[in-house]
Amino acid sequence: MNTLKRSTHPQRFLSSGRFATALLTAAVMGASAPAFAQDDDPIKVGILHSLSGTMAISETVLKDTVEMLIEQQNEAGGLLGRQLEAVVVDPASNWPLFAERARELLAQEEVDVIFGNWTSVSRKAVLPVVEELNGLLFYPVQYEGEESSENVFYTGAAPNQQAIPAVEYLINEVGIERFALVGTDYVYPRTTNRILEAFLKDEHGIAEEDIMVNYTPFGHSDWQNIVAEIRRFGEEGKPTAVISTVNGDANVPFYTELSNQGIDAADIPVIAFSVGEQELTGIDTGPLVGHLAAWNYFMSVDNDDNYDFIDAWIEYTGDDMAVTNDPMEAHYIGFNMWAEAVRKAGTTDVDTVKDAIIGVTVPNLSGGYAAMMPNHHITKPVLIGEIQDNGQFDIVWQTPSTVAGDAWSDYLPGSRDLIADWRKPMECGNFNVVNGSCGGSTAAEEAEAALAE
Amino acid sequence: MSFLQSLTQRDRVFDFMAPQASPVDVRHGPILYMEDVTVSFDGFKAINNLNLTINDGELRCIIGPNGAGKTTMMDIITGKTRPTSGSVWFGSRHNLLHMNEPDIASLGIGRKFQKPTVFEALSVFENLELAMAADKRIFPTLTARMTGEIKDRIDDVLETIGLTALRHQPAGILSHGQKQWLEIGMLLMQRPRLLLVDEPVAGMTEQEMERTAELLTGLAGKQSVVVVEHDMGFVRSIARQVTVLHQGSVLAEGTMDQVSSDPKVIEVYLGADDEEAA
Amino acid sequence: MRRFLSLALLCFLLLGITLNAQAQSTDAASSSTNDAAALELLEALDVESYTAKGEAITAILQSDDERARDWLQALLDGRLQRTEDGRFVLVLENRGRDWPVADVLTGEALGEMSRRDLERIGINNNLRNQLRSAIAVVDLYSLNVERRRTSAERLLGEVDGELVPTLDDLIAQEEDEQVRYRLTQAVAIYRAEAGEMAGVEALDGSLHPRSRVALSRAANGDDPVVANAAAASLSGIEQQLKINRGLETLYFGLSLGSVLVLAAIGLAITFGVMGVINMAHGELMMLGAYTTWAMQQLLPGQPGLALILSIPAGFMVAALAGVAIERGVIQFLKGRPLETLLATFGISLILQQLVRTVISPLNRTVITPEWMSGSLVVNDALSLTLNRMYVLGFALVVFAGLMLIMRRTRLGLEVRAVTQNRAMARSMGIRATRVDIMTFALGSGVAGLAGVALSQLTNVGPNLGQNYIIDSFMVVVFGGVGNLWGTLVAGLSLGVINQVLEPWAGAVLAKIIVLVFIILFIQKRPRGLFPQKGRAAEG
Amino acid sequence: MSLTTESSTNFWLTRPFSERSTQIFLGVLLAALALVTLLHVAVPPDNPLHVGAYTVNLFGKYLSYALLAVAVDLVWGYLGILSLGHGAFFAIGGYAMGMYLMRQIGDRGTYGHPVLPDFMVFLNWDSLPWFWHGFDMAWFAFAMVLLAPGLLALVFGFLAFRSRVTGVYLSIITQALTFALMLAFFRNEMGFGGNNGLTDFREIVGFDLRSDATRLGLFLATGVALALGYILCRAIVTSKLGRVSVATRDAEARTRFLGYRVERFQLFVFVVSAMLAGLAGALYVPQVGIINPSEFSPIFSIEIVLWVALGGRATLYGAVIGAILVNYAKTIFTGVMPDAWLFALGAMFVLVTVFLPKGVAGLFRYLKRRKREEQTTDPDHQHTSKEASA
Repeated sequence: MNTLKRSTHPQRFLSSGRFATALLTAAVMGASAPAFAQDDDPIKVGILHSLSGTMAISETVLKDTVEMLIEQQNEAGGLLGRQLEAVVVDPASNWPLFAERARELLAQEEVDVIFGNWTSVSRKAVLPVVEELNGLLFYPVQYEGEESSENVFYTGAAPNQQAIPAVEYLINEVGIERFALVGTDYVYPRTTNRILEAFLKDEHGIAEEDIMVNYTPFGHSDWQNIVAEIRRFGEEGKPTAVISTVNGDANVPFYTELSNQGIDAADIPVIAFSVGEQELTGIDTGPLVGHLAAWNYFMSVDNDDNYDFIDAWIEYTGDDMAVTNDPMEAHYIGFNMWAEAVRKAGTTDVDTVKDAIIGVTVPNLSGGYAAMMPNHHITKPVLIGEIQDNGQFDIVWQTPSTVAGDAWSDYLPGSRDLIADWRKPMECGNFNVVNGSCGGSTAAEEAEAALAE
Repeated sequence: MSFLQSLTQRDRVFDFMAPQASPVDVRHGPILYMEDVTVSFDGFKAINNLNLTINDGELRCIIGPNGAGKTTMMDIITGKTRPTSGSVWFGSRHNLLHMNEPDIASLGIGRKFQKPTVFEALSVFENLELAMAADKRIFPTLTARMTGEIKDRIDDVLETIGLTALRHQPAGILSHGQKQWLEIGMLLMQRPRLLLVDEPVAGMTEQEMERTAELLTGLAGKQSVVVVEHDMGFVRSIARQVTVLHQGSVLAEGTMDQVSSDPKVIEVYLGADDEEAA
Repeated sequence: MRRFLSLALLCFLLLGITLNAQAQSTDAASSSTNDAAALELLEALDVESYTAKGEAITAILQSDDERARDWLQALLDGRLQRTEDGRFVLVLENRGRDWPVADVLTGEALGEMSRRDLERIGINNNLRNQLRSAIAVVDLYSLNVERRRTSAERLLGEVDGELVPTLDDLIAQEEDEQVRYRLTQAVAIYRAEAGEMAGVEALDGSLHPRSRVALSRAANGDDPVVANAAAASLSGIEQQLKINRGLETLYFGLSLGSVLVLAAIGLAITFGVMGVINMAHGELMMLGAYTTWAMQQLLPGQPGLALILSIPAGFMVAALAGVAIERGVIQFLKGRPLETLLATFGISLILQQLVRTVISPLNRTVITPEWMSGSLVVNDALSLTLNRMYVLGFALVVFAGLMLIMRRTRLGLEVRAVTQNRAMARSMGIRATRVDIMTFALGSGVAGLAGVALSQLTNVGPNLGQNYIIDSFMVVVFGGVGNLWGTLVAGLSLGVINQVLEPWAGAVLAKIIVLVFIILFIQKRPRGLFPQKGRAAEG
Repeated sequence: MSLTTESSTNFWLTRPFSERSTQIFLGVLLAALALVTLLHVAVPPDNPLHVGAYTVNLFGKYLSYALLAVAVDLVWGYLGILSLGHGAFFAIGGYAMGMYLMRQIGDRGTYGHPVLPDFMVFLNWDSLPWFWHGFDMAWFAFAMVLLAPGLLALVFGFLAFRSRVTGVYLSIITQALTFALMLAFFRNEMGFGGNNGLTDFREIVGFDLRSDATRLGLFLATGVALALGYILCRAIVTSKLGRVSVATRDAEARTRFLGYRVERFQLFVFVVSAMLAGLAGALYVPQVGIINPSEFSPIFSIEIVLWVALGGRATLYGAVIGAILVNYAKTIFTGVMPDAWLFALGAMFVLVTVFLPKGVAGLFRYLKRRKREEQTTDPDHQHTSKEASA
């Protein structure tokens, strides 16, 4: 385990030491890892999660998860007869630093795959680098969709794997007629709420005045007014629910205010897309019992694979109270998929693995299977859980089968006609089915240029 | 750049902001005229119905016990403090109450502070250079070059204040007396019409005091000088006209002899301060 | 939902009198004989379908087993579980991997069981509502007034025609004023919705949202007389609501303001008195909050006592940290205020990372004691949240305490002397160094107190301090450095301004507007609301 | 050969070239640029001396930070204004550049819209907001890189200096400024892409941003901008205006009584500094590939001040040293021991302010003076702004 804890290879220390001697001899930094990678060299797995700064709170456990998975894989004999080695860097919750670190991982360390990122903005920052240097990135967090890159595999939920089923549940099973969409002001809530608004109006005929939308800044701590507004919104005689895309730190004061203003899960249930077991460890869950969350995995899933995973995690962290959550499962799936694809391809070569991984199916932790789709999203079950007083979720509903992730939402005018398929011959992340061309990719332009000549 | 220049120089964009550059008009009498000036801080009247007239070319000494309002009076003249009521005129054309410090300074009122204030990080030479009467707007200042003429003038003043040898030293290392001299030198460079000198000889030796007295009396006639001083010996040595301030208003005015025999003055001031004066 | 309630109540009424009587005869002699029947009732709960579970709940309700309420409560709390061998158990504590359990039927403790071996009888929000109603129905006949009140309140808007006569009977029997009022209202809501004049009249002036819904339905009814009366009542109610909403916004503002005051007042001391720009102030608050958490860990099960004890403890911890900062760093930076800013900023980074490394990067759970949760109901449209009311009160007490220290104690006198003229104070025999230490400790300690209060409102985590530091500086600068009254007025008024703006500008814009307002205000009054005047201030 | 005021008879902009410190600085900078270029282009990639594209990129980023630090040192070191909001000017310059780069994407965005950037399509905007017009033209965008931060500094400075907001108050309201802007830019309604900011840039004035040659070009451009910015700042501080600034810093009232309109000098220097910060931001953005509101965060602005403090205030070259040193340390630390990075940074803040108040540059000068004192018996003194040019 110690060998894995940090990237411990002499190259880094050597080069940094020499650099420090003088700015001008900095050229040494260019001394990159040897190009003559031999078969007994370890396979390098890059981990790009913030270990300091505001995102450390969520991302540190993901780093540990990947390290644990690597350790397990090595105990099982490694991959292709080679050992795996973790290369950990800290992008410190700083988005430009994410791009810089990704470049370091790919150009300097020459890692074979990267597991990383949490926020959308960090993924957006890393995306051009990963595409330019042809890397592999596994992104484990639920996100707003509207993206499909050749080099990125999205193992978290797209909006149709979380938000839409959750709303279906509220309408069909709970009988909700009025919706307050409350979110932090950034891209994920904005997009999700736009999709939900369109979905509610088009598919369920919910009237404009029965939808309330509200955005707050990051880390918002004074919820008095907004909660009062929600309370009044819910007093109009129709069953009302709150759909919360409130992010991270703002949740505790939000829920505290809800319970203090006497809003009970039975009166106005709140369904959250960003609150998982990890977040609940920081909240006094007593007053929250019955509020909901929609995820693709809960720690409380009653399944032996899951119990094994939890036990391994508890053992790895040495903390009896350690919890698991959805993005961890996503890494679990992503890691196994990658390992399977490497095994199938017989090499870690990026292009080969990229082709081989489409269609790979591995077990998930909730008793089913996850398959990698041609649009680089995976199939997932959608679970709805109710918060219990022990910080766990009680699963009250789940989709009868798994749902395939949709990169381009059917409920947004701009993306309705787009699909992604990275198999030959299409090989396009934003194919426009109406005009039959690959939307904004440079491929179309190059083809045009070629024709003109 | 010229666009920016015009933006940063408000006086060129807005006519009404142009400084009143007209010369001081002293044809109709005094150079400084203060009438019924009152300043109060939270009800405490630091200056109370003060009336004061300084004639062109006059050397006037102002004395008074601590808290008499001497420094506040200077603050008013130089635009640092705004009086609660009253009027202050420079010549018969310039109402000082409508102007700010740099405007007043460029009109020709120079001030030496009670506590010597020089630019400690700059050299003695540079201190004098900055004080020199010149175009003090931004771009002329930015593009200013050193000419032989300027250098000669600074050299002259350095000679006068006896700091030629220390010209390249930072002003911060000067002794207290040297700083006093440097500040007087800066006043000379400014070529003001009216000099306000607050305690010029504090911390000086006997000889230095003599030279200062010489310098100040030499200035009178060409320029008007107002000296605030505690040192009675020094005042006696230079004074022609003395004004005694007490509790923010004029207690007595006249020659040193007249004033020092005034029973009111003796009562509030001289009697108590005799020892110190000697 | 409503149908279920009526149904349940009707069923229940058939047994009601017996149960009521049974509840009065406290000894439960017949219970053990019914175990077989009880097991059957519980067995019916362990099915897939939530509809079937609903029926099972009704069945339990209809049984005359006096343990029914406990079962339903356990089911509601998710503590009714089943072991692998089919036994029904009550989970006593459900944290960790192994949970202590007791037998549901006998109440006998069964030791600890692994969570792998237990299966929960799941419920969803529908069932949760059903259970609450069921418990409410039982409770309507309870001897406990509190329970009767809660259950009567649940009936608002849930009454239907068949229930009315029964409720009228109950109203006649009821002794408690509040319960009677609620029941009357519940009946009136039903009548108003049915278009009866009596109902509309009874609801006149009622601020309860359900009454408003009923009245607006009546106002759209067929009978013009009733509709007009309802409309008139409604407009009166709307007026009332507006006033209440204004009061509510004021309360929100004062509450936010009190948080700002608490966060800023320690800073006002260190900044105003010593001229130290303490960027680590937020982290000192964080220490206070973590002290509360640690206290609650030390005294499990006594969150209230822990909270009270953490007031002195939080003060001490932060004050000691303050002394360390003063001795370790700030004393070397006398007279260089802007550099204290940089150095203390460094300290704040270190403290944050220290907490992350030593404790955890994750937020910690601080429990709100019973007496601080919920709200104080003024009327049906206005209730004031208790935790914030305590914080508001706490802020005022802290402020008053500080004023006392500054005005009435030797320390305060010395502090004021040092503020006004350091050299003079020193020459008069005041040990300025000691005063510095005490002042900094005091300011830091108050930050710790603010942290204790904040632990009841927001996250206790490594970022706690950062979220408040800028706001605190704004408050101090806006109020005027070195003036405690200024800080109080500035904090409260900024809080109110923010909350007044928020409903129409949105949370983000409101905050931006407040910041721009402060920037412009400082242009007008460069030394804040209450500047220090005179010569000393200009130095 | 030190430059004295008396010999400053030549044209103000060329004056710095006769200073020893500027000569050394420019020499080192140009040599470094040439060396990196040579090692990148001429040395084959498998040679250990080869400088990779990653490193060139990294150096480019450091250099833009260095320019930013020079801008901060100009106002803090020479004017005595501790701005805790210079990150705002940096970010605005960056956004101006980012908007240009966004418009350059054209219809190559994911939605293929010819005019609207992806995030606007995403949020269902149907037309370009007015302030986005013109940014498709390079000259306009590059002018805005300087003008937008300059204008903000002008308005803000005009208000602040006119009413003589000084010291701590000024620092706090600059902080309020950048904090308010951060919140504003986070809002998606503002039309700057909210939290995600601007990304996915393709090309700059016709050059592919994903090619190594462009990266080298940007690195060199940043180096040249740093050199020019440095010369401009040196020219300002060695002019009489620079001495008025120092006079203002040390005795504002006295300067007023000499007839200088202090607030205008402050405003002038502040605006120049803001424009330099904007330029730094504009060079930073294409190299890191993203601009997002976190550049407005008050923490970042405080960090810039630390770079200057560490390098040595009121020297300009110290700011450059500080910026490169701290950021290099950050690169190393966050890679080798991520948990310790904040400890190291925090300790740096404390140790530098307590033990090295004059920074690394102060250390240089101390050592130099020690050496000289061994030969002569010059009196020791504290205030050595003249020696900055020594």
